[in-house]
Amino acid sequence: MTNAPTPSIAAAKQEPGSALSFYGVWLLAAVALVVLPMVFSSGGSLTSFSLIGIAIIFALSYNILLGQTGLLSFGHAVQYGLGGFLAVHVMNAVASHNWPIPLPAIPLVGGIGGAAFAIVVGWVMTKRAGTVFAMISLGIGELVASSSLILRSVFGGESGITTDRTSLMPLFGWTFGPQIQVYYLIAFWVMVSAIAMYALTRTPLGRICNAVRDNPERVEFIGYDPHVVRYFAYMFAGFFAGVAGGLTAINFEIANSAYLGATQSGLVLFSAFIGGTAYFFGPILGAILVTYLQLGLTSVTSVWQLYFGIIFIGIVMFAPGGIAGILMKHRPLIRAGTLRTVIPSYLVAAIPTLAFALGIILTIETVARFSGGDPIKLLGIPFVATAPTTWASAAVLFVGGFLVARITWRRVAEAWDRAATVARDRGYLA
Amino acid sequence: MTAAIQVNAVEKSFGNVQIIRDLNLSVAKGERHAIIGPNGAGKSTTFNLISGHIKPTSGEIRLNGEVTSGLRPFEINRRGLSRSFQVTNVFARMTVWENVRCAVLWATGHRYAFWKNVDTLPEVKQRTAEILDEIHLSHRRDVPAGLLTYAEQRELEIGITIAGGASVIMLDEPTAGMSHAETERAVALIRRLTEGRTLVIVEHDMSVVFGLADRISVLVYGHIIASGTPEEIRGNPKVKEAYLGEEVE
Amino acid sequence: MAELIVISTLNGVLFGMLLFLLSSGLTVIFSMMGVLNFAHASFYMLGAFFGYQLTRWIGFWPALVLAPLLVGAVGMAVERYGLRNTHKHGHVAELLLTFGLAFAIEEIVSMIWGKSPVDYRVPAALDFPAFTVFSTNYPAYKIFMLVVSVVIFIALLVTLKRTRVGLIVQAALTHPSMVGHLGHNVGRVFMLVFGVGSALAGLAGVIAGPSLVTQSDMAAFLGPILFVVIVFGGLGSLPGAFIASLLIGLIQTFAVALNGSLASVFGPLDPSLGASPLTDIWNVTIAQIAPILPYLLLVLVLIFRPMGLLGTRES
Amino acid sequence: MHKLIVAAAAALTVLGGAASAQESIKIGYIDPLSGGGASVGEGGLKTFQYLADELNAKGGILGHKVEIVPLDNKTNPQESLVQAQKAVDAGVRYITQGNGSSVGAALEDFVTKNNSRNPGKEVLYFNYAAVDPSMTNEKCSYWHFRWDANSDIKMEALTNYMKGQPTIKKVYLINMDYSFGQSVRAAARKMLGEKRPDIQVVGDELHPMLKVTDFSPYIAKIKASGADTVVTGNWGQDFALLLKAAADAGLKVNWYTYYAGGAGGPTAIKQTGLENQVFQISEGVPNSGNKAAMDFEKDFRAKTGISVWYPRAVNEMRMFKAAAEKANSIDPVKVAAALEGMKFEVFDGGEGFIRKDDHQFFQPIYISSFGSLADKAKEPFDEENTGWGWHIVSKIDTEQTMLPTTCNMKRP
Repeated sequence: MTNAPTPSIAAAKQEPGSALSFYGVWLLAAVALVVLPMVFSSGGSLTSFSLIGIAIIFALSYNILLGQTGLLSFGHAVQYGLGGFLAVHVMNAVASHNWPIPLPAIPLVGGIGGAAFAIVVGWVMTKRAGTVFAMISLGIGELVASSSLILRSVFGGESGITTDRTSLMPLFGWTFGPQIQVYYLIAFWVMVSAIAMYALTRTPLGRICNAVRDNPERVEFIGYDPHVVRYFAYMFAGFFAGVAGGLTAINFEIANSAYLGATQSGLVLFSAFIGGTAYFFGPILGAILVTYLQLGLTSVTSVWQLYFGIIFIGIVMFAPGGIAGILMKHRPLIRAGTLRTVIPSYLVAAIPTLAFALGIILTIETVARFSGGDPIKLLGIPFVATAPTTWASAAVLFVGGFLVARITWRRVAEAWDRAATVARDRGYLA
Repeated sequence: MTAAIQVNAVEKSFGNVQIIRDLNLSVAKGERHAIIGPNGAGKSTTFNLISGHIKPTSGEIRLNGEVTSGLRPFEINRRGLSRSFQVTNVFARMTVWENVRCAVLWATGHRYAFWKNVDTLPEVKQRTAEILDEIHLSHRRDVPAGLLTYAEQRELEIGITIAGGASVIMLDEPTAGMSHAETERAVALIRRLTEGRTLVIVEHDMSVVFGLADRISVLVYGHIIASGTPEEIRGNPKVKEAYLGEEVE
Repeated sequence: MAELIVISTLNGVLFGMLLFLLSSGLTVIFSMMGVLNFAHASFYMLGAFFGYQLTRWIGFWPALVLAPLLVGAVGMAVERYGLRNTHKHGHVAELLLTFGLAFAIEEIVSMIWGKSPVDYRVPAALDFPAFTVFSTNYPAYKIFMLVVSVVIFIALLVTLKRTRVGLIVQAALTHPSMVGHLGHNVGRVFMLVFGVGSALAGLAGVIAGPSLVTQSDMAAFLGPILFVVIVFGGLGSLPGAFIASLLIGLIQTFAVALNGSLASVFGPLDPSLGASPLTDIWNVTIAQIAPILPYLLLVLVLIFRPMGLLGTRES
Repeated sequence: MHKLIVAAAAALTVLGGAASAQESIKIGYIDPLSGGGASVGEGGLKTFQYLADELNAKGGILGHKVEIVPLDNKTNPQESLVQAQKAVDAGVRYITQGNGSSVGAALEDFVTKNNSRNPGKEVLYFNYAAVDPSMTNEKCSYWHFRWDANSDIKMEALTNYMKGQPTIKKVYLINMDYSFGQSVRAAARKMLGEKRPDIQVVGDELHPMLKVTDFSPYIAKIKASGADTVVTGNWGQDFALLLKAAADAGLKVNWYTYYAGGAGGPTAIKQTGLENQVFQISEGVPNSGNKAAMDFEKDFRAKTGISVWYPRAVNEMRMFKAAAEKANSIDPVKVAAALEGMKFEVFDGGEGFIRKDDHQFFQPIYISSFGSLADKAKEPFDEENTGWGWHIVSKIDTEQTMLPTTCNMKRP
């Protein structure tokens, strides 16, 4: 919906040698997924990796709507949750009838659940884009989440429906009891889904989705019905959200109404946007970061929600292209070989910016823990919230960091302009 | 022989304001037809009616003999009519290449396909490359359309319009805002690209109109007051009256 | 029966007016700036907490004036230093900014005032039953809320229709881009409008705080319903929001008053059928689903009349 | 950007840092510490931390220090499972939780599965407030112990009291529409029907949970029904708003509640002026008259700034110590075996015990009413600085609270 002229997904294909690096990236991702649990083998990391994997699929599926087709949804968790519920019910049915369906096939069931809901409600929902779609998605989200508490026989009330993933038939001796096996199951589906969703962007439908995002009116005059295009996008997004929901159901062995709720819908919006919606890999970065923060931040500070809000506001204001946008901005500079002229200014700016960030953190924590709580540990230094020295440090870091950072960032901008001009002259930047 | 476009007694009102009154227009197949008229005469509205952007209040529009009034724009487009816009209307965040390619996809039968790799469709690739060549934008193929110069965007606009291979092409002020040299280039381009097709064009630049058109219709206050060859229009007193006002009396 | 109808109507009107008080600011902001302000309910919460704090320091009546002004100032700062920079990235970015802001405000409020409800009371001057209908008391404070809502409605309407700023707002509603070209200091007008909108939310907070629960999650509690009101009434339409507030208030109140379920109309299902979605639907009463009716309404309205009751544009 | 890195780095150290002192017993406290339920969750956390300090001051359990690990679950079952897994990964072998039966059910299922899949790494779940009866009936688990009376037990106690109150003639039930509210309503109807068939249930309302802003319409219905007594399991803002609407409309009835004493409840009662019209069913009352309990209360209030909401948490922690000492081990399997059937002198006096059949703790239950305190010496404790406090109206002995269970316990 924004008309900012950012290039869409990698046009890199036409360059010689890029095919190799293209497949290389996917291969590298696959290897990383396999190796990760061997490097970080603690139970905690396994749990985190599993959740991050699910979040990646969910965020990518959301980006089919927001990044690819320009549909802002406030109710994406509906498909995710319904996929999860269907998966749980099917797992229970499979277990009780001893059907020969192994656990790794269950996410597909979730996907079908998500897609089925999208097929049913999608046609009326996608009639219009923009605010109307956003508000309908909000309304549908609230409706389904509330109805799930009324239709107890299906959704099990607020306690939800539980299942036992080990009661399905084992596959190659794997029972999927241990978390490591579940991790590999999730990793497999992350790979499959990511490849499928990437492939989708390379199809005629995927391209037309982008056209609909950029200019739905014009699309009508090249033979396409934008409504049908949006409907398709909604279905695919629903399918992959359902896959993510199915995996969540396997991971937690429970599905409950919280899966469908606004929190879940908000989180996926956060992930996709923070990562950057203009590039395929953006939501992956966002999902990793947001899940990580969610897991980690809640244990270090009680006011994690405030940090979440501040990070989000910061991204919206200063980097609306998300992390991926920031990274990709540097690509022409790298190609033109002018990046090194910018790096020193970055390094200079990093110090006061870090000080400013520490100032914010110290200020927030001081307020939060003023009336009691553990001392604040920052870079290994303990600060006591009630001590005037802490207040002074916070103030110095905050104000000083801000003032100096502002100057250094101006320098960065200047260095950037110079580098970009050179890059433009060399033909790497339009 | 059926006309490419046949407009019969079309009326269009917005609220109480009647914009188009008893509009009758016939464009023969293979003809280059220009619509001229003073500002606010309803030229763009006529375009919007024919291309399905808005629906007529009453009357009938036929494309190659088939009734199209009441159809949606994409349905009309699929029946062989393609139009451009007065205000540049491209896919800003997509590259030039992708802009044109999107316009090729439906016509080459790929529709909503989600099982084909768009990069490996030979006829799509070939056709897109041809169009880019024709509109002289091959060297800009990987630039996002939003970053093109104005003249380049106008050329891209024409490229998107003709890419689907429609038999009837409608161009809404294709040279508006262009310099003299750019205009000449654009006219040559239009002439070449619409060879063997039906062309309907709205234009303010009279040199373009009289140089390009086989026939001209003059639209005043939502009504066609004259239709004919450029010579006939030049000599028509009603046209003079409309353009020159009371002075003729 | 007559008793229930009279009382439900009264309750519905009272609740509807509270909704209007809350949504008026949102509507004003949307009509001028096209921004769906997700943080609106957070400004309402700020109003309630400022009201509570100021009431303790200087009393309710000064707080009633001061707290909304403070909230308005916060809103203006948000517009000046946040939204204005985001504007160039489009409405989605603006909306997301307010989305993040809502998170931050909630946490800041709970950092300062804690997470438990605060003891914010109805001022003594208004703490008496105004009148009694069918032996049910109607507290004077609720009548006060009603009066304030109506006064605000009329004041806003007059401002929008009769004053110069109002004319600019009206123009912005139909021709958003023209206003800037006409040479108005759009920036300052925007800031002012956002300030006024926030102040209205703040006023709603000061007034609603004592009557509802003043707690750090009160924003999340009321947020979504406000969107229902303004979308249902037609985005940017003040009379639309007024009518929608009343309608939603009445619908919810009457739905609660009704005990009907499919089971009560057609008789209970055969128990041998067992538990199924059908039995769930069969036995649910209208009263049970009352609070989700607005969302149902929202979805239906958007499908069949996307511009809402009195709206003029779709997005 | 840099801020993100800092935060992520901070998070990394937390996730990776499982190493800790070997000797301490870590109890994972999984309850909301942010979001809507945070005010309740924080109260619980203070309680457990106070109790841990109390134990540690006396040398801990078998020489091991007790450490409470706060884990924020945002009242979300899914998040609770993440936190539980995180805790287990970090070496926590005991978890305790109370808010939300949906969370409780999820955790009960979690420990059951975890213990069957990871023998030698068993985890016990101590439940101090999730009261869904199914947790000690059809869904019961050997690894779950509940110190709070479940909602059916409380209703059994309450109806045993109401049986002797001839003034109660017409009862109105209003509850939140979720499993707890529904079990309150079902139990009330069944038990009242058995014990006082003459009492008329004139209304039976379920309203959506935490979604109602204005309870006036409900109050109008209660009024129209002519009820003299309302029974409700409402809590939090659904309780406060309900009372406010009742007071505004001038409704004069008696309120029998489960959670009037929860955070914000006393403030709401005082605000509405419903003196001695609001009753609560609980396993303990601050002004109980039991000296040890009242001394505890006094010190607790001084140190934490809140009153003892959870006498059952006191029972839980003290019994944990007793069981570990009885088993002479802090191994969860042995502690669980020791807890089964264990008898214990409860916080406010009198004997309670853990029933072996379903791991439900049974204890004396009190009906108390909220109002101004006449004798400050005998009843020194008010609530939330309102000046009002709880008086005991009736005590129901342990035997009077016993209900059969359908639990079919699977023992390891």
